[in-house]
Amino acid sequence: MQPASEKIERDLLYPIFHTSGKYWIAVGIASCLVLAGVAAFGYQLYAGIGVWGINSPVFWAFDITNFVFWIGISHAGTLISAILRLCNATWRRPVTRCAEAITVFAILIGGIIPLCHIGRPWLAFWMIPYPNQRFLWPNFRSPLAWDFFAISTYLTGSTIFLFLPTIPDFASIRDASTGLRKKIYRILALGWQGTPRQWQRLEIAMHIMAIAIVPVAVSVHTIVSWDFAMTLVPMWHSSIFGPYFVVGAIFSGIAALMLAMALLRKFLRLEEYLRPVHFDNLGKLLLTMSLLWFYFTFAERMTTWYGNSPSEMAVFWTSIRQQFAPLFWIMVFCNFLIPVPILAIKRFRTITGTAIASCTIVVGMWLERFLIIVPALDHKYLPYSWGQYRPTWVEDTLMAASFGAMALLYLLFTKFVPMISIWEMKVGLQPHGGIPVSTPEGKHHGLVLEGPLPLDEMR
Amino acid sequence: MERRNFIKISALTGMIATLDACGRPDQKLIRFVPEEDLIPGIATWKPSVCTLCSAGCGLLVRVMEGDAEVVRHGQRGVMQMGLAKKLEGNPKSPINQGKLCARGHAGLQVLYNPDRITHPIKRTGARGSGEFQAISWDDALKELSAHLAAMQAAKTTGSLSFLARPLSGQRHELIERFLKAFGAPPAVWYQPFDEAVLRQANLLSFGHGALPTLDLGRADYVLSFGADFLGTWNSPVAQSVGYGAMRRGRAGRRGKFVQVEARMSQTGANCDEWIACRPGTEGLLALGIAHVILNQKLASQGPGSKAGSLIPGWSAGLPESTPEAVEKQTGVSAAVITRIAHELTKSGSATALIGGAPLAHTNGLFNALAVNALEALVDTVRDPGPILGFTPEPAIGNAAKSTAPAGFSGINSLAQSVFDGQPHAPQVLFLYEANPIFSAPPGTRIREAIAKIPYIVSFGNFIDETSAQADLILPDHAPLESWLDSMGESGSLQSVANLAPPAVAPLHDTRAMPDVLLGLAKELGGDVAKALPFAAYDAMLRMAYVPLRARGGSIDAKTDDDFWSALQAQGVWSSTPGTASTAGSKSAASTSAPAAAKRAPMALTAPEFTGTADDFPFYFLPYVSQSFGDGSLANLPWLQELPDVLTTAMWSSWVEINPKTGARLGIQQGDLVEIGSQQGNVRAPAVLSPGIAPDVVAMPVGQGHENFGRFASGRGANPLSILATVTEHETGSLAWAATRVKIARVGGPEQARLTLFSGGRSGFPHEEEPR
Amino acid sequence: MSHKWAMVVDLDRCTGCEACVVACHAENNIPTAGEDQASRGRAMHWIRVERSWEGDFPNPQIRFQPVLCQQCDDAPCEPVCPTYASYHTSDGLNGQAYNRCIGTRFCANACPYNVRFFNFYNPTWDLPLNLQLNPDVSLRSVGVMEKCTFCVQRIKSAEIQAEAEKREMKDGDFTTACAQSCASKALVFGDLNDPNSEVSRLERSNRATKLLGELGTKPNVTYLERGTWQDATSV
Amino acid sequence: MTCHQAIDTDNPEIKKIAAYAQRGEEIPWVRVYNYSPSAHVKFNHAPHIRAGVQCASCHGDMTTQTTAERKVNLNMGSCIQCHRAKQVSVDCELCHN
Repeated sequence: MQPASEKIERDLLYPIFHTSGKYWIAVGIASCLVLAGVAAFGYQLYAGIGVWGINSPVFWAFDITNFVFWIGISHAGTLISAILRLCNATWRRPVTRCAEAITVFAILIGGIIPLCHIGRPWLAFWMIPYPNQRFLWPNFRSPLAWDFFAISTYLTGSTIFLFLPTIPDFASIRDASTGLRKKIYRILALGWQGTPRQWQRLEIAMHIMAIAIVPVAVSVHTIVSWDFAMTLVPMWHSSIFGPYFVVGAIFSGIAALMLAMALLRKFLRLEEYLRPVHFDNLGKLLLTMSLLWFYFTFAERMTTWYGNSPSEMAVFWTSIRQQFAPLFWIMVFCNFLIPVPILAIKRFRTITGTAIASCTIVVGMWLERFLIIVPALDHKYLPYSWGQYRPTWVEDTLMAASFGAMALLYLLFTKFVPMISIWEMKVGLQPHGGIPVSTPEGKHHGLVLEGPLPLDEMR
Repeated sequence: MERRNFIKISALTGMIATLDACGRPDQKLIRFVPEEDLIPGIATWKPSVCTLCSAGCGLLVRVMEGDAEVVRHGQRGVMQMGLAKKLEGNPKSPINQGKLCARGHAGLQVLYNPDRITHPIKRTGARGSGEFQAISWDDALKELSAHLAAMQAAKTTGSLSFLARPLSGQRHELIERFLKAFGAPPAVWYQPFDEAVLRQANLLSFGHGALPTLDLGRADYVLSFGADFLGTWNSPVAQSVGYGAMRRGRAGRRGKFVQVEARMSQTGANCDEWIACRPGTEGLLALGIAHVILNQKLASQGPGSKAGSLIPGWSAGLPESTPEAVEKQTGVSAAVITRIAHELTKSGSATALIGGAPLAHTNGLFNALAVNALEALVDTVRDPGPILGFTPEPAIGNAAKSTAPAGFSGINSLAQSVFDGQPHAPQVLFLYEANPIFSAPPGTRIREAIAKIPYIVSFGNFIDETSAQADLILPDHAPLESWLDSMGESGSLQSVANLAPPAVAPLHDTRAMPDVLLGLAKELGGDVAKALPFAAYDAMLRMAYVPLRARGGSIDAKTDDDFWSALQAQGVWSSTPGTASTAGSKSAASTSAPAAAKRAPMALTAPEFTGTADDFPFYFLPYVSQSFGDGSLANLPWLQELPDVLTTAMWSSWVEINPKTGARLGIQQGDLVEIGSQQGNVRAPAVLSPGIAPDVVAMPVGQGHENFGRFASGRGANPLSILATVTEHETGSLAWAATRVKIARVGGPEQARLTLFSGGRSGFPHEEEPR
Repeated sequence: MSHKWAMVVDLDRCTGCEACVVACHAENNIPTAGEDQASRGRAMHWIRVERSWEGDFPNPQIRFQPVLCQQCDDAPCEPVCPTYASYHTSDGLNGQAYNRCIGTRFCANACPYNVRFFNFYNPTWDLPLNLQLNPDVSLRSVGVMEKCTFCVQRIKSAEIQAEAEKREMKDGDFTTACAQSCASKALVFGDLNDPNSEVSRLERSNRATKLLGELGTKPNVTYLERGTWQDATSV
Repeated sequence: MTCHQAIDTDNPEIKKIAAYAQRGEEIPWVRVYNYSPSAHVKFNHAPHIRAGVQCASCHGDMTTQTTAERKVNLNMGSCIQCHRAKQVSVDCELCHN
């Protein structure tokens, strides 16, 4: 086998076979957060959801904010990697896997939050349409029911989408490992032999998934936005919400992805694979999204302000002038004023630069969701019944736990799957990203390799 | 948590016993055989009488089967019994006509209150320490009758005092008879906001020593001087019924309502025109209006009314009370005074009435007489009678409140006699639902006085500030568990007698106060037994009420027995309509009391206040709470959580301040404010309200209990505790609006406890309607 | 003949006495939140008397407006419920099936009138206050949404009564707890399908308006605007 | 007590009942057909009897039982089935309010 492909295999399989102390510390912290969240939820179940800060009329707050936030984050991977795959952007190769992983975990977390937020979680299964002698069905007119189906579809889709390209790598690990681990990976590899037919089918399957997943992804966040837009609540009832949410989702998604990449690069020693060029390209993408986000936000606020409907203006002013003004302007800074210069000026569009921009954007986008939900609810129509919202420690803990869960899942993932697709990297070695052929030497990985590692091609 | 959950569950199924038993065997309770035959799930409606205020509304109690823990012959057990589930107004009552106010509805929580005294208790710790121990009824009564016997032996029967809240009907009669026969002075009927001044004024002006009955349904113009007649004053339900009719009851006619007061009350909030008048000068304002009417000959009739003859210079057309002069005194512009005078006389049937704060000044009687004179002048539609009339009293018992001594002077003399230690200084005090320690100003030193009385017996069914001083507490039944009767003093132009048997069986080991007294009478024998020869209270009631049959009225019965059972079934008797006596009418003049006959006109008097305007720049206006009345209802959770309709405050007390004043003193909504008078300080959160004059601060009465059950204790502040002991000059009743105060901010909202329904914690919504 | 239950609120008669509020608590077993919960904005009043100030001293104006569930024909709360807990009943009310409610609180957000209340905890009553509870009305447990039902328990028992008497249920057979207690007759309840009923008569008044009518929720609660001394329109 | 004075008087259970009667206490009946509180369900016998529903169809045939047992499982399903069969309303608020 050629040195280049060996190096790739060695580098990318390294984290799976070697574990550092830092890793365990990280896992420890993350698990503590998750356990704290579990405890908080248990307390909530025992005492009643009154331990949250929600009240009348602010019935949704941190819970749904986090839900929308994580579903948004989930738009990093699948969408991006699918689009990049479809337009065959070769630089995508080292990026796709960690992106797709983010997607799956973010949906998992985003999907669990609604179950914790309802008043009687033990009855959540009533969302599922199942025949029963009481002739009761879910209400298919409810955006929440749409959510349920959209998100479960999206979860299934992106899981498959993550799994398919991992099969050949599972095979590599299977061959590189022994004992129990070998057994496990044998199952995961689904008997991958790297025969041309398998390659062909894999290619086709991935193509289909890539095409299918894009509309699903778009629809999911549109439907999430409809949880709000379909009601009469001032500043919610807006036709712009669909695209606004999708853009916001991709925006926060890419930010999250770049953050993850920066960390992986540092801690998994992937400097050679996740190279400045990737951050540069993604940075440009992020810049576009930031501008788009600003455009949508401006359009939304502008139309509200110009329309000057009293009930909407009450919400409008409370969010930009009265008690929510600080949060609002922090959001504008985080999502636009800080990232745009960093990303627009080539000199700043470094790995560190983009990482900083990503951080502020993740914060800013969380605030955006909060500012969409809470001000509208506590200034809803009749002023007599306006309210106020303060989160309690339970909500804070659950939120922290959601981040802990993300970290934990991601950390564990790096232990079991190469964060960069080995075989795709190898394909990248091909002058023209050639069709895999089976040869005596590299049969499993089905690649014919010549010459040194042509990394320039990835620039 | 277990327990609470279980309470919830039992509430759901009403099967305490069975569940309880399965839950924890140690609590297994025996089940008594049901005393009455009830069908589960079927409601029966039983009449009763609302005793929470003096209006005397008739009730219908919705009684349904359920299981309750009760005490029967000393044993605790579970019984399937009739339980009161809901109160409604009794449609047969000509007073409330099937309607009921917020306080009335909450009467249910008097019955089921968790803080009720469930059995007789005897003091063990020091006075007021609140340490009591259970004692059997037999021992308790033995102890009590021993005391009374001892007094008889020592010929000191005169040193027995009875302190009760004003009662009407046979409870009143029974107590007075008992005291008379025993040789004790008459009872002291005490209530912080008694109507002695108005009764006296009406006696002088109209010859009726009672509260007026307002036929508002016919009014085209109502000019009210401070009367909160839709909220707490007189007979609010009856008046609200009339108010609705006045507004929209007559096609094409909508009466105008003008309210004169310094702080916008719930009633004032409904008016068409609100006139802020300097506190205490309402009478002068009335005379200003009368001046215009008299001099411009606007009135259909001349100034020859009896009410007018009490006002100096009336016949001369009140030369001193020119609108300009009155403007200076009252702060109401001359133009408004003139306009009101014209409107009053131009618009069909008009009435002027007075109540509340204007009477609670040193010149209260003058204010009342002045407004009465105006009323007699403008309320001229004689067919079928003026708007302001009087209820002919039922011809039984002595239900006439006017004969009872003005409560406040009673309290004063009681305190005095204790400190003077005269021979007849009270040795034994009977307490019944009066709470002067909470509601009398500190200047009366009633707290110290009561503490000095050697032996105190309370019949109330709650521990409050005053009954906490008792040595022995013999809890009465809750009203719904008792025989009830009352005379409607006002609210209907027919005589009304309410009478009802117990609506439900007693829950606890309590005894009706009347039966306890009758028992004591029998025990003591002699004159006392002769004066009260009744086996039980209902026998006394029957003897008192059956004679009504002769007067016909709403119940037509062949025999006394029929009448008696019909009365019990209906809960109310009323005379045939049309026998009303009316203000200014001849009948009134003829029945006028001698007191009124020869009385010199009283001089125009300006109000006096304690505290100089420099040190104490604000008029202090405590007002009767829409929820708690004089504070006796503060232990009912429904009323605690009822948002005050003007401020939306719940579970709180507060002080109302004009926003301008607030701005001047740096006081913001919700800040903790200290209100100081010469008598002391109270602290309360500020509520900025545009409905109050800049030189007035107002505070609702009712909160600030030290010791009144779990829902009221240690909550808010009591404005009565800083009142000066200044009285209305003529009648000697408490002038509770004659105190001046100063205010200062002492803390932010975080130190204050103000819970508002509107806007959660955010406070008063200043934002205008988004529509 | 089907019924269309409706209420007319005459703002010219309403005095803000709040008898309706306590009557509703007593009739419908509404939990008492207590000071702490109330201060967190969790007090439950199925009917409330809103007041709004206008102007300043010496001419302040107050407007009282009782607000309860408007029982909309096109209710925003109904379509959004994923489990049909909030649904349109056969006789046109906005039903709330407590059993079916999983507590998403979406209906409460969708309601423009903020008249839906959520059980943040299990309700409790200090013994023996539990004896006051109306056995005809079920208690709501933690995590369940509740709201004014137009006293559906009274509707049902009136129906059963009428059926027992072999006759049609008619306007005036029953009324809601709030309307029954209203001394000034500001609250009038009845059947709009009966052209001679009081509500039908009042609904035709030229003072009739709907709360947030512009939202097109088609409320079954009608408000009659306050008048002034001069304009004393009929009705 | 009418029946139990005569029938099977030395049965310990029936002795208990007799004892209650003597002590003048009510027999602490245990409901056999009852709903869990969380069912929030209101059942009114009258309309069902008027509709001619047989007691046995819900309570089982008591003539063949010595001790009352819950023979028929009364869950919402069974209510709905019957209501549909008899074409009466199945509106939630008919039973749940």
